[in-house]
Amino acid sequence: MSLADIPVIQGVASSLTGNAPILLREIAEHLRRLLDCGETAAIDLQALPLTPADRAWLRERLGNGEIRVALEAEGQSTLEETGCQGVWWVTHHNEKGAVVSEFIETAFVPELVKAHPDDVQSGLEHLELLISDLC
Amino acid sequence: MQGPLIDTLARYGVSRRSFLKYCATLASMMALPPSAGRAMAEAMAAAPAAAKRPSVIWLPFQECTGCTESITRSHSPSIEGMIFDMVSLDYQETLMAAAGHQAEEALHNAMKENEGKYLLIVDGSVPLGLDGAYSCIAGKSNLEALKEVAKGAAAIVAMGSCAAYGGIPKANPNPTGAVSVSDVIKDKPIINIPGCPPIPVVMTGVLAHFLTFGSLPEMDKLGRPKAFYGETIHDRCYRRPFYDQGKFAKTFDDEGARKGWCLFELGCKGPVTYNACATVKWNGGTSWPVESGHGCLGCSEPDFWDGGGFYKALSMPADPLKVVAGAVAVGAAAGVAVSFANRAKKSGAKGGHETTTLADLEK
Amino acid sequence: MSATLEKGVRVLKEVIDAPIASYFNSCVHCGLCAEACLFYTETGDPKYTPIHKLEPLRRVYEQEYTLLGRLKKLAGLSKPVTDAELGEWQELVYNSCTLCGRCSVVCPVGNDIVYMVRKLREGMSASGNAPDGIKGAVNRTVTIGSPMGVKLPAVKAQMKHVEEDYGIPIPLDAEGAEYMVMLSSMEIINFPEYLGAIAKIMQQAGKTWTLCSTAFEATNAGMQIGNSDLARVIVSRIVDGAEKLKVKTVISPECGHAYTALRWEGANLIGRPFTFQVKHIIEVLGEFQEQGLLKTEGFETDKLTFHDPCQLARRGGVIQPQRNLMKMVAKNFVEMPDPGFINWCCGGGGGASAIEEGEELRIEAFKKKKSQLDAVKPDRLVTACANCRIVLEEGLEHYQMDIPVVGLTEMIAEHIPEKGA
Amino acid sequence: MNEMQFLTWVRGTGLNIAVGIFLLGVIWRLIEIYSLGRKKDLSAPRNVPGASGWHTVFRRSMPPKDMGMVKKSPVSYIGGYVFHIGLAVVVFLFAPHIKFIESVVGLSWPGLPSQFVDLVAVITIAAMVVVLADRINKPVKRYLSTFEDWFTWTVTFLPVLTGWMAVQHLLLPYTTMLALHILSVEILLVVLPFTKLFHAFTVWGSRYYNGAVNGHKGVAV
Repeated sequence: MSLADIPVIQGVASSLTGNAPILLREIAEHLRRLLDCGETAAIDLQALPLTPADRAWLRERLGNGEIRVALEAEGQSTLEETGCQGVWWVTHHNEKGAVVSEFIETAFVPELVKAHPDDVQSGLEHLELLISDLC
Repeated sequence: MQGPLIDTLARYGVSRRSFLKYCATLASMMALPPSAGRAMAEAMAAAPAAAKRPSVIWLPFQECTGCTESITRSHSPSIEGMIFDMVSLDYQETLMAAAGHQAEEALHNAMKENEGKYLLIVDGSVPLGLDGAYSCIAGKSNLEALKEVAKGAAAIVAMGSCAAYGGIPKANPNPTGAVSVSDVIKDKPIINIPGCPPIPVVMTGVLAHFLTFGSLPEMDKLGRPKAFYGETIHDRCYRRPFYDQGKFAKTFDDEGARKGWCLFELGCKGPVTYNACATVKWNGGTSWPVESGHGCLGCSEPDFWDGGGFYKALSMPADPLKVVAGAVAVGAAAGVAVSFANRAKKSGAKGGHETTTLADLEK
Repeated sequence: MSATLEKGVRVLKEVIDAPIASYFNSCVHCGLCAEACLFYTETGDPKYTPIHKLEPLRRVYEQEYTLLGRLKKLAGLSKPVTDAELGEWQELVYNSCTLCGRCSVVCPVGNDIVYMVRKLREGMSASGNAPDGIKGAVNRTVTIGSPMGVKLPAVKAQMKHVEEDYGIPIPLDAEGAEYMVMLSSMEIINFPEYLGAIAKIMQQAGKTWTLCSTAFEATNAGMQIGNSDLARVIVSRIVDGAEKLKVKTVISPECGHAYTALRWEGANLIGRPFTFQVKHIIEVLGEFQEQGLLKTEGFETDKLTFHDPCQLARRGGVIQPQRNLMKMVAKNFVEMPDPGFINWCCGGGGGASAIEEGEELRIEAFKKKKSQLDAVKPDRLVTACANCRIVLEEGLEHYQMDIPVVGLTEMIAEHIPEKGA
Repeated sequence: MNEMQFLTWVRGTGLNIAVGIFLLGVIWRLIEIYSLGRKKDLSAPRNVPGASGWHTVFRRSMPPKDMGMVKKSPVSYIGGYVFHIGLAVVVFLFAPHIKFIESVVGLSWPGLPSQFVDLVAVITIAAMVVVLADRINKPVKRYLSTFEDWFTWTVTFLPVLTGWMAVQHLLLPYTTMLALHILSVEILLVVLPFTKLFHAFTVWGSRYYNGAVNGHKGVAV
């Protein structure tokens, strides 16, 4: 018997549980708070009992927005705006490409995207160095 | 968020965003709310960089080196590595270049130089049988070695189920008289990181905590860090919805198994096992036992080896019911004996019957 | 003068059987039987809860027939049944129980409570703890021949009266007759119309029948007191008479307990099946009606209702015939609340009416009947048991209710056309 | 003894002891009770359809017809039904219980979703509290009650409560609560044959006898 004879059905190991639709309400609540008092929030998807099918359902419902940020830092991270503006789908991968954590963030811009003043300072210093080199 | 750690990391070429990402992931792994990731990043970044790296002594007793394997596999050249690089591993038989007298010397130097400050990591159980003769290093029994090294330690980490509870060496009938570290040492803070093997990130998490705050993290009553052992596998399992719906795999190759249904009936010990496998996963987040189709063995719980069988559902008897035939026989014998006595009594009462006459109605 | 506690307990040991053991083990103390017992519902006193009335029997069972009970008894951990206790229980086992059997119908675990009360009475009587009133009735039945002390000459006198009034001969000791008719002494003394009614009915039906000089009294106080030995003495007279006269059927009169004693207990008392059939007069009338042997004319027009004697209906299985007969002669027949199988007792069955000191309780319990009658407001009350009739009349009088009580058989007979008319 | 050892003990040795005493007790008590026998009824039977022991075994599961008993004692009936049916659902239709039964006797059947069983457990607990309150309040029930009544209520209540609390993760860690749950069931098994709880077995015999005795007279009780 070869390996191929073992009847493993890929992807079937996940059917809808009904937990995803509930999340939509929670996201809506977070968005309301973002509008009312600017409070950002994040939902840790790995902390919830969701099957891959649930996640796919959620991803599909939320849809795709206009912005897709790719972050290269100890493996790739993607921060994708969903069809609902203000709702971001954040996926962190490790160097091997495996997903290490996954969040849904509600923010005007995710914190991670913004540059820290110290880093901007470093950037400025670097730029000034470049300029001084021109002279 | 700024501080010495960020600068250190920057020197190693690790960006601020990488560190934030790492902390967010660590928080997720530790089953903390997403906001805690940021808080942890702030705290760790602000922690003063140690002038001298804290010393760590690692003692192996009755063990299989699985725990060491597990930890070393977490060493991708990354932030975790950075955290490990922040300690000085002064004695670790498997990893150290030194051997023989040199190794012993390194151990004694480390103990002397860092007295009262070093962190002792132990993997493996301590045999008490035959005065500890079952396991000796450099002519010293594990018991002696543990007592000696523990004396000057700031804290002890019992790494793996053997060190934490006695583990497989202690399994029935426990031929070597194996005990856990906490059975021997009573006067030092001890943290247990059970598992067979334990999850690497738990070790880095505890180290990070020790480095950041100089103390051990909050523990449950089995001495385990609550962040990782606060909830059961079952409660965090992605197959939990199937349990709730009553959908169970009955064999390892049936329809239910292929559809990824709950493995409770195949003996999964998830409901009584406190560990983070379901969220942290193994091998760089690749998978974990339940995801690969096998029930949890409960390896992070005491005496998991004697828990009544890995493939028996938790609600099933741990031992086979041997008493049935005997009990039925004894019950039947008792019943028949009573019934004979009853019949004798009843026929006695009948035999003693005096026909009532009118006079017999009066007292 | 020889009744002792030991005798009582010995008799209880003799009568305890698997059903009783099963019943006591099944009781969960839910107390539903209380709701079915008119002595509880009318007084609200929990001591009248039927299952509680069996406490001495339960303890004897537990102490004698269960291993744990035996061990507890050996260790001195169980409370033995005492004579004083049985004395105290007299009120519960006799005065406040008419053996109506309603409790046995409601028990959710299926306990036949009245079955057990009947058995407990065996021990009560053998230990000398039966009420004096019933003892007197038993005494008169065994020595004189009837609980009210009626002797054969009184019956003969009655026969003569009836023969004169109706012009129908009353056969006595006629061998080979189809039916042997039994009487209750109440009918001989209080309701002589009964005998005349039987004569008219038998004549119309063209059936042969007879009275028996050695067995005219049907009631069995021995069964009411709960003593099988004495009940056997009484029932044997009837069996002997019926077998001597070679009758096919013995007709139990309008008396509930007489029917139970003869129809259901008789064969068991004498230890062999009867060679004849036993029927209640209502059953016989019902059969005649079905066979077209009973023809009536005219109707009662006032409002009538029917009181089901417990031993006839719930305890005897005769429920429909009396209704068919009522409808045959009554235009305005109205059922009481809780009729037939679930009727409420008059309060004086099972020997209770013979207990003088139980009268106050009986009157209290009669409130149940009163409320049923208040709901219907009948002009007259019909029944088919002479004992019920007496108790009903007493109760109605006490509560100053002007409702005459009549026997069904007599009422039917009144509607039988005069021969040749 | 740590909690895992406790759990393993109740699943192993403890269960063996409890099941042993239970089986021994049931067999012994059944023989003790039914071997007393009864006399044959010599009177001529009146045969009426529906009047027999077997009919009564089933018929008695419903309140008697037209007697208004449910109105007179609603708590006994409604509370009684709810808690008996609730117990049956929780005991026999909860998947882990089915697995236990299967492992012991080899029979298995489909279970119900755990959320539903959970709801039933809550209702059962409520019903049992209500029947207890009724036992305390109703003069007749209070009058009849002995230590055994309070004791058997407790040993019946504890398995439901601990089982539900284990599933809900209340008060104690799941492992400990599960062990306590199994222990409480074992106590129930041990005392069942020797208390009024034995009605679970004798109720059928009692109904049969009552039905047979009265059915002989043509009365369908």
